[in-house]
Amino acid sequence: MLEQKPSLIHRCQLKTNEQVTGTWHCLKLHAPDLCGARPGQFVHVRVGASSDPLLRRPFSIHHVVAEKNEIWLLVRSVGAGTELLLQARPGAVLDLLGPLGNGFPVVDEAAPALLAGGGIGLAPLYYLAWLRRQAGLPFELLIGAASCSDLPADDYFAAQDLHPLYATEDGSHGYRGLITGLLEQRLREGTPPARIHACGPLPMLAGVVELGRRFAVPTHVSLESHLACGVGACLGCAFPFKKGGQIEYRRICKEGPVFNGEEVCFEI
Amino acid sequence: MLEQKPSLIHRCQLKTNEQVTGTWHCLKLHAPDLCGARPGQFVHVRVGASSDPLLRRPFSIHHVVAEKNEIWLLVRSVGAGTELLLQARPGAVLDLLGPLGNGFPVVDEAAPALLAGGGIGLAPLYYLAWLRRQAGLPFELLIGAASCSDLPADDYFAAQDLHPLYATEDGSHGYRGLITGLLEQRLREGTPPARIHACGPLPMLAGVVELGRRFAVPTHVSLESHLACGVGACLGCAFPFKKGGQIEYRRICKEGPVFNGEEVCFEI
Amino acid sequence: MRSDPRLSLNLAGIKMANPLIAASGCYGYGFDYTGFVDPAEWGAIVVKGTTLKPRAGNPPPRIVETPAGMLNAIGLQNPGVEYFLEEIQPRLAGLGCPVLVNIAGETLEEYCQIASLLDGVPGVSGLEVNISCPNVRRGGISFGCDPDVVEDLVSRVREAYRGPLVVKLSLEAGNITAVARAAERAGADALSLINTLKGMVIDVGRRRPVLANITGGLSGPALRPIAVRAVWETAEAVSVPLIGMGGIRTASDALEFIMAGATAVAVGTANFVNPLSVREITAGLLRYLEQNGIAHYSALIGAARNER
Amino acid sequence: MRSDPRLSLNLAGIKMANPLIAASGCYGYGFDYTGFVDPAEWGAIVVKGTTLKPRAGNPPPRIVETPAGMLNAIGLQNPGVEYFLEEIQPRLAGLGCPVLVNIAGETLEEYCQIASLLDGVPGVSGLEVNISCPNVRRGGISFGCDPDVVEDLVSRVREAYRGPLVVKLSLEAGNITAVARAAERAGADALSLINTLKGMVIDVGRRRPVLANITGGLSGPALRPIAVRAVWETAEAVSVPLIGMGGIRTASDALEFIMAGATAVAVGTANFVNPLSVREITAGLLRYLEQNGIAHYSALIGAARNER
Ligand SMILES: Cc1cc2nc3c(=O)[nH]c(=O)nc-3n(C[C@H](O)[C@H](O)[C@H](O)COP(=O)(O)OP(=O)(O)OC[C@H]3O[C@@H](n4cnc5c(N)ncnc54)[C@H](O)[C@@H]3O)c2cc1C
Ligand SMILES: Cc1cc2nc3c(=O)[nH]c(=O)nc-3n(C[C@H](O)[C@H](O)[C@H](O)COP(=O)(O)OP(=O)(O)OC[C@H]3O[C@@H](n4cnc5c(N)ncnc54)[C@H](O)[C@@H]3O)c2cc1C
Ligand SMILES: Cc1cc2nc3c(=O)[nH]c(=O)nc-3n(C[C@H](O)[C@H](O)[C@H](O)COP(=O)(O)O)c2cc1C
Ligand SMILES: Cc1cc2nc3c(=O)[nH]c(=O)nc-3n(C[C@H](O)[C@H](O)[C@H](O)COP(=O)(O)O)c2cc1C
Ligand code: FES
Ligand code: FES
Repeated sequence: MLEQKPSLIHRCQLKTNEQVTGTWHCLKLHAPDLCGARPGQFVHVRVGASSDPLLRRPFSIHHVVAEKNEIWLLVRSVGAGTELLLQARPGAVLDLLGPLGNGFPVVDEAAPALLAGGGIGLAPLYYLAWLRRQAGLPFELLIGAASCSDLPADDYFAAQDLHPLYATEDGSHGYRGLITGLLEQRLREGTPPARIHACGPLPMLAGVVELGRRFAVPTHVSLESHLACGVGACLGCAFPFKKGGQIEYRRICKEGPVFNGEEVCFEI
Repeated sequence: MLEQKPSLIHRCQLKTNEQVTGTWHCLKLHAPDLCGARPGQFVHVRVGASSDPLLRRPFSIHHVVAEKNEIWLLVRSVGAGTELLLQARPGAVLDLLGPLGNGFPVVDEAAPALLAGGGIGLAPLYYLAWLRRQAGLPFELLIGAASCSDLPADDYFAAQDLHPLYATEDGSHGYRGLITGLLEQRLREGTPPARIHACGPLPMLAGVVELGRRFAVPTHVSLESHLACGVGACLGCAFPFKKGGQIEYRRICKEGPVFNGEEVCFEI
Repeated sequence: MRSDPRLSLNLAGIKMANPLIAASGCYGYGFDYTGFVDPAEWGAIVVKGTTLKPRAGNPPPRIVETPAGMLNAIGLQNPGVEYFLEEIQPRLAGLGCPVLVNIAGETLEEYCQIASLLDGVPGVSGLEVNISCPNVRRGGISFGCDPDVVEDLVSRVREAYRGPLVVKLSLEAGNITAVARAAERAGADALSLINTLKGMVIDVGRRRPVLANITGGLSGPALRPIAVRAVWETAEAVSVPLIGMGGIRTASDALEFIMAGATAVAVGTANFVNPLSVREITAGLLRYLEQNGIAHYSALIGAARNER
Repeated sequence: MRSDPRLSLNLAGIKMANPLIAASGCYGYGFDYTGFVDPAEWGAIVVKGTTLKPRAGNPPPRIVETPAGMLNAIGLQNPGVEYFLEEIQPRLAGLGCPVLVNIAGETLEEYCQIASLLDGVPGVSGLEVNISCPNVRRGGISFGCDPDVVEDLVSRVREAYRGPLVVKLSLEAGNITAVARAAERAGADALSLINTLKGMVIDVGRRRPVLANITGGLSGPALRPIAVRAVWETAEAVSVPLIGMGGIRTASDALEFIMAGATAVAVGTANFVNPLSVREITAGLLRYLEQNGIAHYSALIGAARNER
C-alpha cells in the first residue's frame, strides 16, 4: 500500500461571491486545508452536478487569508462553466481539488521581482505580490487590460497594500498600450529585476519571454489550457517545450502551470 | 400562412417556492397568459439551461388564482429534473409551454363528481375541486398516500375550502388502505356520483376504472409518461387504447392527458 | 427575417428561404408547433417517416432521457402513404414552406412503391429516403449498411421518383463514406446525416431495459460531435450537398455543421426543448454574418476545411 | 470495503477485489490519484496505451468538452515499452491491485513484439490489446474493423503472450459482434468495450477544428447508452467475460453495464470529474446488493437479459 497523503479533495463552503468588475467575481471560501497553497498553484473546481458541463474548471489561488481559513478565487465569466460557478451563493458547498500544480518556483528571493499580469492573469500574481509585501521583499506588480473598466478598482489592490502599475490599451489608466510595452519601458528604465513572473494570454507571455531574453532576466510564465483531470493522469493538457533541440510535451497541470519561460515553445 | 394563434411559450416569474410536505413544493408563478388553463391541462417546463437534463418536465396546473395572475404547480422531487426545478428561487424566470393537453372534459356538470388523487396525482384535482366549490357544484375529493406525512397538511386544502377524504396505507389519516379501497367504500355507501375523475399511479387508475365499470360510473383518468415534445409532434408519449377490438396508440400529451377510463388499455 | 436573402438557397432544386430544416419525426406534419412559430420560418420541413401500410408503432415506453440526449423507439408509427395522400397532403400547402416526405420501407419494393405514389404529388417538394431507421427490425438497418444494397435501392427509387431525392444515412454502418458514395452514384440529389445511433438504458431497479423495444435511437446534443465528424468526412467523399443534423440547438451548433461542409442543417430534438429554435438559430446565423461581414451564408459551407 | 467478498471476482485468471477497473489512458500508471484514493481500492488498473517506441503524442489542443462528454486526441503519448519495463514496472507492485498494460501497435509485428516483451513480466497481470484507438492514423482503426484482421492479430498476440489477454473493441467498425467473435476465436480471454467514438468540434469563431488533430475520441456520459447497447449485443454473441465501459459515473451506471452482461466495468472520464468515483461506486454496488438481498454481485451479470 502506498503512503497515505493528506487528501486533495475538499468540500468548501462559499462565504462570499462578489462582483469585482464587469464579469469578474471574487469567491471567498472557507478552506482551511488549502491555506498552505503556494502562489501559482490552482484548484480544480466542480461547477455543477450535471453532466453538462462535465469537466471541472481550474482557477488559480488568488489569495489566502490563513487567519480566516480563507482562500480567494478570482473568476472571470467566459462560458457555461464559469457562469454556473458564479451563480453559487454564500453557503453553497463547492467541491475542489487542490492545491494542484507547481506554483511559482521562487517566491521569497530577496532580489527584486517584476510580476506581470495580463487580464485575469493577475489572479495568481496578487497572492505572490502580497506574500512579498508581507516579507518586505521588493517587487513591482504590472497589470494590463484593454481598458481600466476591465480591471478591479484601485482599492481592490490598495486594501492589501498593493499598488500596481497599469497598462491599458485605451490609455484609460496608466501606460497606454500593451502590458509588454510597459514591461519593456520598465526594464529599460528601472532597476534590473532578478526575475519576471507572468501570467496572461499566450501572446503576452511570448512577449514577456522575449523581453526577458533581451534584457537577460529569467522569466516564469503560468500557462493555461483546457484541463480534464488536472492531476497529470490524462495527458490532455500537454504543451510543447524545447528540450535539446527537440520538442517534448509537458503537462500544464502537473509540471506546470508555471514554467521556465525560456523552455516554452510558443510557436505552435 | 397559417392563422396566428396566441403563443404557447411563456416566460414566467417565480413568486414563491415553498415546501408543502416532504419532497413536495408549491411553485407560484406570475403567469397571466396561463390563467385560462382548464383543470387537467399541464405546462411543460424547462428545468435548466444545460443539456443535462435535456428535456422539459410536465406539471399539471395545480391551481389558478386569476385575480393575482397566478398559477400554481405542485412539484414532487423525484429525480434530477425536479430537483433542479425546485432549486429555483423567487424572482427566477421559468420557461413554460402551455396550457397543453385536453384537461378534464366535464368540469361544470351539476351532477355529483368524485375526484380521486393518488399521491402527487392530487395536483390537477385540487383545481378541479376548487372550481366546483366556486360554482357550488357537488363533489367529493378523495386523496390517497402511503402515510399522512406524505401529504400536505389539512390546512393546505382548508385554505381553499376543500375538505378531502383521506386514505392512507398505514391508517395515519382517514381510511386505512389504498385509495381504491376508500373509493369502493364510497361507491358502495354514498350517493352515486355522475362520474369519477382520477389522477395517480397506473395501478390505481386501473383500479378506479375497474370500480367505475362495476358501479356503472364513467371514469376520466389522467395518465402520465415521459414526454419529449409535449405538443404531439414526436409520438414519444403514445399509450395503448382499445378501439373496436384493436389496439391504437394515442398521445398522452395531445389527445390526453385525460382519457375516458374505459378505453385505456392498462394491460401493457 | 425568414426571407432574408443572405440565407436563401436552392437545395437540389428545392428553393429554401434559409438552410434550416425541421428533422423528420420531430415535427409531426408541421402543424403541431403552430402555437409557437409560423412553419414558414423553416427553410423546409421533413415530415414523419412514412411507410406503405399504416404502422401502429412500438409499445410504451418509447422514449428515455440520457445524458445530453434521448433515445426514441417510436417504431415508425404513421398512418401510411395512402392516408398521407388523402388527409395530410392537401393541407401541406398551408405550411408556407417546402415539405419533404421521409419514407421507409421493409423491402426494396416497398420503397419503390411509396416513391412512385409520391411522384409528382403537389405540395411534396422532395423525398428523404430513410435507409437507416434503427427501430424497424426487418429491413431498415440492413439496407443502410451495405453500399451495394444502397446503390441498388437508391437507383430504383430514383427511377420511381423524379423530384429531388435526398438519402438519409446513419453511422451504424461503420463505412458512412462508402455508403454516401453509393447513394451519390445511384442518383441521390443530396444526403442527410446523421440518423440516430442505437443505444439503450437499463432500469436497474427493475433489471430490464427501459424501452419496450429494448433499444432506441440516440438524438440530441450528445450526438453532435459524432455527427459533425460524419459530415466532415462525408463532405470529402461526395460532391452532392449535405444536410447535417444531430444535436443542433444553437446558431453556433448549426455553423459547426455548415463549416464542416453541410449546405443545410436539420433540427430535431432541440424543438422539444425550445420550440423557438428555428427563429433563434436563424437570427443567430444572421448575426454571425453581420459580425463577420459575410454577404451570404454559403460562403461558410466547408469553411473549416478550406483553411487547411 | 475494497475487499468485500460480495464483489470479488476472477476475471480471465486475474483475481480482483471488485469489478471496478480504471480505464486505460484515464489513470496514468496508477500514481496520479494517490492524493485522493488508495489505488488498491480498484479491482484493477489498466495503464496508458503503450507502444513499442516512445510517442510524443499530438500537439495541443488535445481535449475539448462536448455535451455530457469530451473529445481527446492524446495521440498515444507514452514513453514506450522499454521505458515502461525499466522505470514503471518496478513500481507497479506498490499499487496493491492487479495492473493490465494496454498495448497498441502500428503493425501486427509491433503488437507481437510488445506482447512478447511483456510476457511473464512480474507486476503485469494481463494485457489489454487496443485494436481500436481512433487517434493513431496509421494502423489502429483499420485493425479493429475487419474481423479477419482481428482474428489474425489476436492469434499472433496470443502466441506471444501467455497471460490473461483482453481485447479492446470499438464501435466504429459497425459490426462489433463479428469483431468480438473473431477475437474470441483467436483466444482472447476477455473483451473490453467500448473505446471512444470519433468526433469533432469546430471553433466557429476561428472557423477550424478545435483539436489540432481535427478529430478526437468521445468519452463520458454522452456515450453511455451506446456503450450499454454494445455490451448487450456482444454478450449475446460471445461467451468470454466482458469489461463494459463508456460514461460510467455512478453505481447505477455500473449496474446498467453489469445487467447488460458485463462481468467487470471500467471507469475513465468520471475520474476527472470525481476522483472518488471508485470508492463511491463500490459503496453504491454494496448498497444495491444489501437492499436487494443479493449475496454476490455476479448474480446481476446479464440480469436484464435473463428476465426476457
Ligand atoms: C492553471 C489555470 C489557472 C486558471 N486560473 C484562472 C483564474 O484564476 N481565474 C479565471 O477566471 N480563469 C482561470 N483560468 C481559466 C479558466 O479555467 C477558464 O476560463 C474556464 O475553465 C472556462 O470555463 P467556461 O466553462 O466558463 O468556458 P468554456 O465554455 O469552457 O470556454 C469559453 C471560452 O474560453 C476559452 N477557454 C476556456 N478555458 C480556457 C482555458 N483554460 N484557457 C484558455 N482558454 C480557455 C474557450 O476556448 C472558449 O473560447 C485558469 C486556467 C488554468 C489552466
Ligand atoms: C401530464 C403530466 C402531468 C404531470 N403533473 C405533475 C405534477 O403536477 N406534479 C408532479 O410532481 N409531477 C407531475 N408529473 C410527473 C413529472 O412530470 C415527473 O415526475 C418529472 O418529469 C420527473 O422528472 P425528474 O427529472 O425529476 O425525474 P427523472 O429523473 O426523469 O425520473 C425519476 C423517476 O421518476 C420516474 N418518472 C419520471 N417522469 C415520469 C412520468 N412522467 N411518469 C411516470 N414516472 C416518471 C422515472 O421513471 C424515474 O424512476 C406529470 C406528468 C405528466 C405527464
Ligand atoms: C422522436 C424522434 C423520431 C424520429 N423519427 C424519424 C423518422 O421517422 N425518420 C427519420 O429519418 N428520422 C427520424 N428521427 C431522426 C431525426 O430526424 C434526426 O436525424 C435525429 O434525431 C438527429 O437530430 P437531432 O439530434 O437534432 O434530433 C427521429 C428522431 C426523434 C428524436
Ligand atoms: C484522455 C483519454 C485517454 C485515453 N487513452 C486510451 C488509451 O491509451 N488506450 C485505450 O485503449 N483507451 C484509451 N481511452 C479510452 C478509455 O479507456 C475508455 O475506453 C473510454 O474513455 C470510455 O470510457 P469513459 O467514458 O468512462 O471515459 C482514453 C480515454 C480518455 C478520455
Ligand atoms: S489535465 Fe490531465 S494531465 Fe493535465
Ligand atoms: S410528448 Fe411528443 S407527442 Fe407527446
